[in-house]
Order: sequence, then C-alpha cells, then structure tokens
Amino acid sequence: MLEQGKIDSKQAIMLMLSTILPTAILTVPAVTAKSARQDSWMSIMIATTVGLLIARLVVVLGLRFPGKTLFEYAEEILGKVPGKIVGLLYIWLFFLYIGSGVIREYGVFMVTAIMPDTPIIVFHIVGVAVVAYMVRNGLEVLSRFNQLTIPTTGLLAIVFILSTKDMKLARLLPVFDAGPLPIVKGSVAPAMWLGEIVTFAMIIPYLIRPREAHRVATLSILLCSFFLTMSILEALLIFGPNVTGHWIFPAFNAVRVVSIANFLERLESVIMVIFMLGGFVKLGVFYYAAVLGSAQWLGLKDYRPLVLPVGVILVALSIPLWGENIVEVLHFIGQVYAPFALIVLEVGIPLLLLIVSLTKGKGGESDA
Amino acid sequence: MIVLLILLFAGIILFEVPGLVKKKMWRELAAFLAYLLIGMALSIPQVLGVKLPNPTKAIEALIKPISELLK
Amino acid sequence: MIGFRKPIRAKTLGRGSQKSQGNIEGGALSSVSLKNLVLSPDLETNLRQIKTILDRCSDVVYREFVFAQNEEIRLALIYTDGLADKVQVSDQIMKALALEVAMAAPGQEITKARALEFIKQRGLCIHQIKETNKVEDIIDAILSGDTVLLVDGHATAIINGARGFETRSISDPEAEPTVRGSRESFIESLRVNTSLIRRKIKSPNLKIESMKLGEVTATDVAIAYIEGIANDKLVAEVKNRLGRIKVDAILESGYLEELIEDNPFSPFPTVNHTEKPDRVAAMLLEGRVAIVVDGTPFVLTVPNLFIEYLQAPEDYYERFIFATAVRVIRFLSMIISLVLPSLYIAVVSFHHEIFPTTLLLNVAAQREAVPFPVFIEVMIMEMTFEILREAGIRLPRPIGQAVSIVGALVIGEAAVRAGLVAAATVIVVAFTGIASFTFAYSASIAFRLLRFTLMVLSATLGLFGLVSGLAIIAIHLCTLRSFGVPYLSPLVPTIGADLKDVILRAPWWAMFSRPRLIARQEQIRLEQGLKPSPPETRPKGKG
Amino acid sequence: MLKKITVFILLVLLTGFLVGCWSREEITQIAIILGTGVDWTADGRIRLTVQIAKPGSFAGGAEGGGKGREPASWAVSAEGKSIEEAERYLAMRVPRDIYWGHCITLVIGEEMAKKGTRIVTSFFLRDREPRETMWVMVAKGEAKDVLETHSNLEKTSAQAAGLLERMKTGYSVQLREFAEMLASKGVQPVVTRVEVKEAGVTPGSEQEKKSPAHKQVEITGVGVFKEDKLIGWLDAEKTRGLMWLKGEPMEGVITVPSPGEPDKEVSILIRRGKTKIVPKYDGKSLRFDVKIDMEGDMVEQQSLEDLAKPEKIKFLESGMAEEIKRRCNLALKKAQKEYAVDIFGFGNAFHRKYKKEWRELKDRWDDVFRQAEVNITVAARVRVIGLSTKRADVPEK
Repeated sequence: MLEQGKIDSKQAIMLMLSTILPTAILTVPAVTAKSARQDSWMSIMIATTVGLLIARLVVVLGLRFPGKTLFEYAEEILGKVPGKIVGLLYIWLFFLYIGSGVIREYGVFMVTAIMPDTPIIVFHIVGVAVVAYMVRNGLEVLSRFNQLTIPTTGLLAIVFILSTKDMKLARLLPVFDAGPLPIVKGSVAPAMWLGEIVTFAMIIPYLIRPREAHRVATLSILLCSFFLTMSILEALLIFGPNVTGHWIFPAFNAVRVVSIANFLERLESVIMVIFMLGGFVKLGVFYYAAVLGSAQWLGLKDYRPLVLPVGVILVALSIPLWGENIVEVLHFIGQVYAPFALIVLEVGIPLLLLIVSLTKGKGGESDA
Repeated sequence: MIVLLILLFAGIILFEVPGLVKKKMWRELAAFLAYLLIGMALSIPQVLGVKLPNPTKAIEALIKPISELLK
Repeated sequence: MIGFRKPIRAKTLGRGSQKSQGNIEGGALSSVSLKNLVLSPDLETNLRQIKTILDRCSDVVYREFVFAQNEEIRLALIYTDGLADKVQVSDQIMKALALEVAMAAPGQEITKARALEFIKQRGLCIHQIKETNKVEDIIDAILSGDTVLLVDGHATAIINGARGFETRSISDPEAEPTVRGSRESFIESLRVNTSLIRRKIKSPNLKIESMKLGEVTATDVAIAYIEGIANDKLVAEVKNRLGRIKVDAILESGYLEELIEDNPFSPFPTVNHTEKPDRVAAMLLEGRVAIVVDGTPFVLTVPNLFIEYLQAPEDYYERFIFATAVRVIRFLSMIISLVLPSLYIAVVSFHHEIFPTTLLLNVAAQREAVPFPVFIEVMIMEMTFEILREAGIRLPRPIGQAVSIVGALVIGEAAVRAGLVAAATVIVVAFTGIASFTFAYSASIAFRLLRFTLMVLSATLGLFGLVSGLAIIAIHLCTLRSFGVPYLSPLVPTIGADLKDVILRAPWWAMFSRPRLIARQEQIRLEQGLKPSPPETRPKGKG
Repeated sequence: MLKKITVFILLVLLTGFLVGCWSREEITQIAIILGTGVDWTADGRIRLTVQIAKPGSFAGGAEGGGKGREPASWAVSAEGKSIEEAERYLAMRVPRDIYWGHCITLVIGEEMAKKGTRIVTSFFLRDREPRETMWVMVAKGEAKDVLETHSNLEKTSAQAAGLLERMKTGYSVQLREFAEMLASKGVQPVVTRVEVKEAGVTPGSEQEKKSPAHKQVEITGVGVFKEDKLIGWLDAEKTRGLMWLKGEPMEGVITVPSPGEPDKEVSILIRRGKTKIVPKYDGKSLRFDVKIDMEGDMVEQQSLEDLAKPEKIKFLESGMAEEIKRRCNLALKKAQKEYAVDIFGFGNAFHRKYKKEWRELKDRWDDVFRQAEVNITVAARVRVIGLSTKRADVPEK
C-alpha cells in the first residue's frame, strides 16, 4: 500500500470536519443568504439531508471494496479504461479543482480583508509550501496536525456566544417568507460543500476500524452542518437578511461587530487564524487526495515524488481557473462549479459506481 | 519573475531526482517529470502573460441551464 | 556518521603508536595487536610489556616486592596514582602480602606454583577481585583505577577493585532547582549515580547494564530500566542504537544524545536529560530507559515526549490543584516565549486593528520618537537580551550579577529614556525572556531559535507569516518521534487516559495506569479506589 | 535530511527577502483617524473632514501627565467628487497613511444628509478598514464644526462622542444598523443628532476664562430619514418616545406628579422594559396594538408626603404609564402626521405576521403606515424606592 499510516475514527471525523468546514464558513453564508435570506437555515437542513445521502453512498461503496480507494475500485467496477477516465475526472476536476479553489478563496480573503497590498500569489505560494510539507509526511501527520489545530474551531462557538449581545431573533422572521424555491436554490452551495465528503472515499481504507466508517461520515456531516448553521445564523442574527446577502464574507463581518466591555473586541484576527489553520488542513486533504490518487492512477510505489509537482500545478491553476477577479470567483463558485460538482462528481459518479457494482455483483457484501 | 520560476523548478528537480535515481524508481521519476511538465506548461505562460484556454468555460457551458435556474 | 569518524580515529591512534611503540617486537602496536596480547609466565617480560604500552605515563606506579612467606615469589603491583585508593593498596594488598600473610598450614611451604591460588584465597583482603590473562584488560583496569597484581611464574594477573579517586560530593541540583522534593543531584561518578537510582528503586527488576563507549576515552555507560515496566522493544532499540556508536570520545551525555536521536536536524530535543535522581526514578517507573554516562551529572532518558518540558518534578510533590494551575501558567509561558515578539511585530506593523483604540494610541505615542522600524527594534532588544543572558552564564558568578544589573539598567531604562526603544518593546522582550525560563531549559533553547525565525516571517507577512510559521512548526512536531513514540503524544494522537498528566496533573489516586505508548501495554500503576475520604465516624476529640 | 533543512531555510529566506513587505505600515507611518465627517458643500462637492489623533500627546505615564490638556487631535478637511477622491486630496495634506481602522464616529452634515446618505455609507461599508461598528450621527449644521471641537474630559471630541453614544444617552446607531435600516423597507432610519454647544469651563484655568466659551459636542435627539434622505428631527423628549416604541434601549428618566401634591414632581428612573407590536390587518384597515411593559425605580421626590404606601405606588405607576404613553404618542404623531415615515419598525412587525400582504404593501408602506391606527397600552411598575421610605429630611408631624 502507498500509505502506511492509519488513523482512528475520531481523527477521521475531525479530518472530515476540516475538509468541509473552513471554506464553507467563509463562503457559503453569503451564497445561501443571497437567495434564501432569513430562511437560510432551512437551506442548510436540505443540504444536510443531501450530504447524509452522499456520505452513505460513499461509505457503502468504500466498504464493498475494503482497503481500496475510489481510484482503485473505480477501475475494478468499470473496467480499466472507463475506470481510468473516472479517476482522471476526480483528480483534475475534483481534487485539484477544489484544491486550487481553496487556495484562491484564502488568497482572496487575505487580500480583501486583511492585507490588501500584498500580491495574492504570495499567499498562494506560501500556503502551498506549508501544506506540501504536511502532505509529504503522509496522512498520519495530516490528521495529527488537524487534531492539534481543530480545537481552534471551538473559538468560533465562543465568538458566537460573545456576539449574542448584538443578535435579535426577530431578524429570522418571518419564516418561509418567499416560498420553497429560493430555499432550494440556496441549498445547492452548502450541499456541494457537504458533498465534499466524497473525499472520505480516499480515507476509508486507512481507518483503523473501517466498520465505523458509517458513523464517522454521518457524524462529520452533522457536525459540519451544525457549525455551518451557526455561522449563517450568526451573520443573519446580527445583520439581518438584507445586509448579510451583500457581504462577501458574512462570518468575518459578524466577528468584527463583537464587542464586549470595550476591550474584548476586534476579534477578526482570531477568526483569520482559525480560517487559515483550517484552510491548511482543507487544502492538505485535497492536495493529499490528488497526490495519492495520481500515484494510484499511475500505479506508483511511492506518492511522495508527486507532492511538489502537484503543488506547482495547484498554484498555477489557482489564478486562471477560478476567474480573473473576485466577482468571477464568486459567480463561478456559487452558480457554476457548485451545481456541476454536486450533480456529476458527488452524486452522479458514486451512484453510477454503486449501481454498476451491484448489478455486476462486484465487491464484497457491505454491512450496510 | 521567470528567472525565479525556473529557479524554483530547478530546486524541485534537485530536491527529488537524485533520491529517485538512487533508488532506481524509474516509473516514479517519469510520473514526477510528467507532472512537473504539466506544472510548467500551466505556470510559465501565466508569468509571460499568455492566456490559456480555460476549462472553466467548458463547465460553464455544460452547466448553463442549471446556473440560469440558480440566478 | 560512523563512516566519517572511523578514519580520524585510526589516524590518531596510528600516529601515537608509531612514536612510542617503535621498538616493540612485531612492529607498531595497534589496537588490534593489543587485543591479542596475553601475559607470559615471566614477570619481567610482563612488566616490560606493560611499561612499553604505558610509556611516558608518569602517573602509573610499578611496585615490585616479594611474598612474605617465600621470598622467591616475586610480585608486582601496578596502579595509577590518584585513581587507586592508597590506603587500600598499602594496607590490604601490600601489607597483607609482604608482611602479614598467615601460614597456610603448619609446615606447608607455599611454592611458586601454588602462589596465585593462595594469594587469591587467603592473601588479599579486597572485596572484588578478577583474574585475567589479557594485556588489554590489564591496561584497562589500571587506567580505570583498579590495581593489578602480577605474580611471577603465572600468566594470570589479579585485578583488585580498589578504586578510590576523588569525587565531588552530592550537592543540590543546580540546573533544576526545586522548592519541594529531593535535594540530591547526580555527580560525575557513574557508580555513585547508579547507586542514587538504586536507592530510590529497591527492586530486583531495576536492571543496570553497563558498557564502555568511546574508543579513546573508554567511558563507562550504564543503561537502566525496570524489567516488566519498560517495553522490551524499547530496551533493545536503545541497546542497538548505543551499540552502533563508534566514536573516539564520550565526554558528556550530550555526545550520546546527538548520536542516538531520531531526528538530528530538528531544533527540538528528542532525548531528555536531568540531574535529579528522583526524576530519573519517576521516568523509569513510567517505562522509560535511562542512560547514565560516567563523567557527567546529566542522565539521559528516552523516549522523550514534548510535554515533559512542561512538567517539573515538583508538580508531583505539590498538591495537584496547584500543580495544574502552575502547568497552565507554564503552558502559556511557552506560547508567549514563542510568539509574543512576533505577534507584537505583526500587530504594530501590519494589523493595527487588533489593538483597542486607547492602547493603539498609547503604543503610537511611545513609538513616535523611535527611529527604527519595530522589527529592527525588537531584533536589537532580543539580541541584547540573548547576549546578556549568555554573559550571565559565562561570567564568574559575582561579576555575572553585576552584568545583569548594569544590563537591565542601561538597556531598560536608558534606552527608553533616550528614545531609542519604545517602552512597550522593552516590556515585550523582557516578558518573553522571563517566560522562556518557566519551562525546561533544553526546550527553551529550541523556542528561542524558532522565535527569531518567526519574527522574520511576521515582519514580512504579518499574521499570515506568523501563522504559516507556526503551522510549519506544528507539522514538524507532528512528524517527530522519539524512539518510536510520537513526540506530541498523548496530545496528538490523543490518548484519553494519558491526558491526566499533560496540562492537568490528576491526583495520584486517579492516575491508575502508566503512559500507554511508553510502558508495556496495560500497566497498572496503582489500585483504583485509593481516593482518601474522611472516616465515617468522627473520632471524639475535645472541643 | 540535510536537503530538507536547506530547502526549509531557502523557503524562509525566499519569503523573507524576495517577498518584501507590501502591506507593512509601521505604526508611526499611519495617521490614526478617530472621527470623520462628511459635508455637502454649496458648490455640490463632498467635503471630508477627519479628526486625526496626535500620538505625541497621548503618551501615558509620568511624561504624558506633564503636558496637560494640550489638544490631542488635528481636524483637517478636503473636498472631492467622492469620498475616496476627497481622501486622496487629504493624503496630499496629511504626511502619513490615512488609517480608518480606529475611526469611532461618522458625522454626516445636515446638507449631506438631506442630499442622501447612500453616497456616504458605501465607502465605509466596502472598505476593509472602517468598521461596521462606528457610530453614525447627523450634525445639525456642518459636520466639520463637530469635528473641530475638543473635549474637556476625553482626549478628543471623537472619543467623547463615541463614549456618549456607547452610554446610549440618546438613540445610538452603529453603521451596520444604519445599513440594515436603509436596506429594509419595513423601517426608516433614524440617526443620532449632534450639535455643537457651549459646555462648562475648566475652573482655575486663566486661559480658559479669557477665550470664548468652550464648545463641545452634545446629543440633542435624532434625525429622521426617509429612505436615505434627512427629512426632519425629533427632539430629546420625543426621541425617548421613539426608543420606547422601538423597544430599545428602554432606560430613561421621567417625572410624574406626586399623588398628594400634584404640583410637585416625582422622578422615576426606568430600568428595563419590553415593547411588543401586534399588527392587525383585515385587508383594508390597519391597526397596531403596542404593549409596553416598564419597570422603574423611584429616585427622587419633591413632595413631602409619605410615598411608601401601596396605593400611592399604584398611583405613581399609573402616572408613569400616562407619561410614557404621552411621550410615545408625541413621537408617533410627529412621525405619522408630519414626516409620514415609519421609523419604528412597524413595517417589519407587519411583515413578520402578514407575509403575503406585505408583498403588496411594502412599496407604499409609508402611506399605509400614515393611516394606520396605533393603540399604545402601557403597564408600568415601580419596584424600588431607594434607601428611604419617608423622606428623611421632613420633621415628624
């Protein structure tokens, strides 16, 4: 096997949390609140349902082929050539795409919100360099680093509690104002983010107890949607639906408002640190999946030689792939890539794989 | 800028290749070089200011009906 | 590592032997030929041989005399002056053999052939004797302080363990002072040190294995562990790593530390050292292995976890609530000593929005007259602090005090008054410096180094640089292992039961098990249910 | 391994030296703005006034104390077509980088407010430096005059104004709340009104006596907006009514006639309260039932009678309810009849209850609101009467 390390279920849950949440908290509230307004939390509910289904799908698939990742069983199910094509799709259109997207989102965030005079490419290069070091050391280090930094997510909850002073529950009323359509529209983006649980397919083989994969995936999705709901609610309760939809990073603006006793205020740097550490892990997971996937796709004995070249590709893709300016980036994330990834890569292909494997009778009986 | 980029690539090659050659991992070396070439192909034109066709547009066209719906 | 040391060793030895051993039969005496040399029955030959080998060693004493009972039996005593116990040598060996040997049996003559047997059994009043016929062992014994007795007509020498060299007396631990707890510290003598450990752990399971390391110095090294608690694999690994070592000299345990580390390029030490016997005993009881080296009061313990630097021996002697509180402070100081200056740089030169308004205005007012950018300013102050610290250690103690006072006065007060540095900078640097002394010294060295790197990063990229730097440090810590144990455990990977002794110091009655990753599996430290509680019926006292 | 380290060092060096220091702004290179004001000049341009802190006079400790009350700020103005343009002109006058991160107050001049405030708010909401929590005020007259005052107690007038707002002595509005009100159709914005007025003197200061009386910023009610344009004012008394109708903050002092001696007053300090707006709509007529629950402490009495009797307290409570109702009605009448704007958020309350109807009414809400009937019922309670029952300074009969 390419990866010697093993991780336990708790680490896996935390890893999945960091795989989904960091950018979700940053970007999703704005996209969702734009269409679903004060009913955004309902969008998250829908998205959670979709996410749970995808999680179930991925785990069922993964458990049918114990010890194998998405790339390996895709070939086994579909045959060599179609399997390779599916693999290629995932490497380039999912892992590398989202990986570069994560870089871009963080670059954009840093440039617009924190340090406007620094060229965005600097953040991209430094970020990828840090993450490359992590990825080269394998899954174990990745999940340990995550375990080390994830307690900072707890700060989000603290910030939420601190900002209750400025919140008004009335801002969520009236419920179900504009009917179901905007809510469904608003749920596409969070569903795509929660659907990133597909990455779990790369990690199932390295679980110490693969039997617990179902529990891991379900819990991850539920925790993610909890934090996501919290960050959307925070922005909505502070700014109301009219203003929230117009911020680019509502969670960030919400934190700027917190002020306790004239001293505990200006906490946005705390949030920036949380976002950054989370971003490192998120990028790490997709980076790792791309590297490991490529190594399996090419049948290599070691994935580490690919780490640096893939890093270069990630940086190179991050600027042109997601649009020239922030408007294009936001448009592309919300209206183009989210539905595409959701339909094709997160639901479509896994479902296809499962159906084919069931009809062909391939793979062991899953315990689900 | 271009000099920096080439230095970077040289650095990466120096970093990885000797070990691979020593261990006789030819397949890995080939994969490494292939990926690095892709990386070069993607980054050097950007530094030089040449615009490459963007796969984004294809996805955009593919997904157009749905994105219209989401507007 | 071993590869490039070898030629150096061969060279020095070769040169030395060429000069001194030119006249010996069979050419130059190398370490190889020394290994094969054996004694001959002739005393003269033996003495000549040893004298040639120990040529120009003026501290070696050769004392030839005859046996009291039979003057034909010639004896020779060889020892190193200063290393052997003179009283023992003259009273128990010389006097016993030359003057006071009792009659073996009435009328029974002691012949030359029976001399060795007789001396061994009835002549010597020494507790520890050993026989050998190898020249190498003899030389080794002489240089270690033992006394060698050669008997004419026998190709066997008797090594008398009558060492008696000067050692320092056991004193207070200087590098690790504590308020409560044992005041002993190790000294330079290996035997004394192992005895200190043995006095704490009177169990037959405490094994102390010894070996000699260093081709030239032949330093005694002992490995101590408790059989049944220490993991067998760990013990084997330690022996294996020590066995691989081929160097000319081991002058301090630091030599060994660098040779057996897991990751030699890491700034973080992965082998711990201490000069407190009680600490070593505690480490052994947790399943660690201790390496005692002759000639240094610092005993190495492996495997080493990061959290050990946050634990002080006192934590276990003081009440647990207080110990926990102190650990929290130590933990905070550790973070402060790593990031405070860089955070200050980042905030003052990039992220002014972090300060509350009044504080910002205050800092701005202080910095108004300062001619340097804050990075340079902090760098200068940090360097000054480091120089002062180093000077404080190096200088003779009375002067050291003066230097620190002058340094503090000049740099703190005058620099601020002159407007060269802002008062806030002085506060930040001084606070960082003091914080770095709250936890173990060897870790604080690593943190000090990294602090400067982080300062550069945050001066160029602000908080982004700082967080990136911290992330790299964190990743590095995650990759580190010490003798197979993840360096950050039990924090990461989290081991629930072991978290009782990380930031929290659980009361003794709650720490049931030994650390999972270090000791053998499922080790129970004490029985459950030892939590003390007041007796159900109060004793009837007065009042 | 050695290679790894070299690469790491190289990386650090690369970031260190090649990257440079783009976003670096030493604290001594920035001009910290504490307050800003925007005016509409007679010739149709925007005048931006900023109050910049002079760090030198903020020095704390022993050195700072000696300098006394030297003005700690510098107010400077520039004109331009937009705020950013004016800022650029300012930059030509201010030798440091203009830094908005600690701006406490945004004062909008009367003319500017009448012209429309959306021109102003965009910059402050879009730029990353100014914070959403800065206090927004409308100046009666020119914003420039407000910023050119200095405070006797605080170092700068901007800080003083910010503290006044923070204490909620008037109706305080943060920029984010202002934006929310502007973005909502169910409520029209109100913003604190500030005026420059003569304030007390510093006793003993010879200089102070000779110079004209010291001017200081004072909160004197609120400005009423329709959309983003200022259309009128409410004075301090009506502002209290507005706050009670809006439901926050409820604190305030009212005086009611003493039960036995109607010509003497009793002061009641309102500690807390709650406002509930219940809309009733049957397709034609619109009615709002406003229920206000108030709780206050009696803090002062002018009369000599013994008020520590249950029936007297009852009487006080009813008087208190009357007074509150009267003030609310004053504010309501002014808004409904004179300005015809819903500054109370009745529209939002309506929206919450009648989702469908709101969609039809929202675009002509102010007209609808104008004709709406509003019933105010107040339930007031007095909880605490201070440390004495009867007055301690009245002789026994």
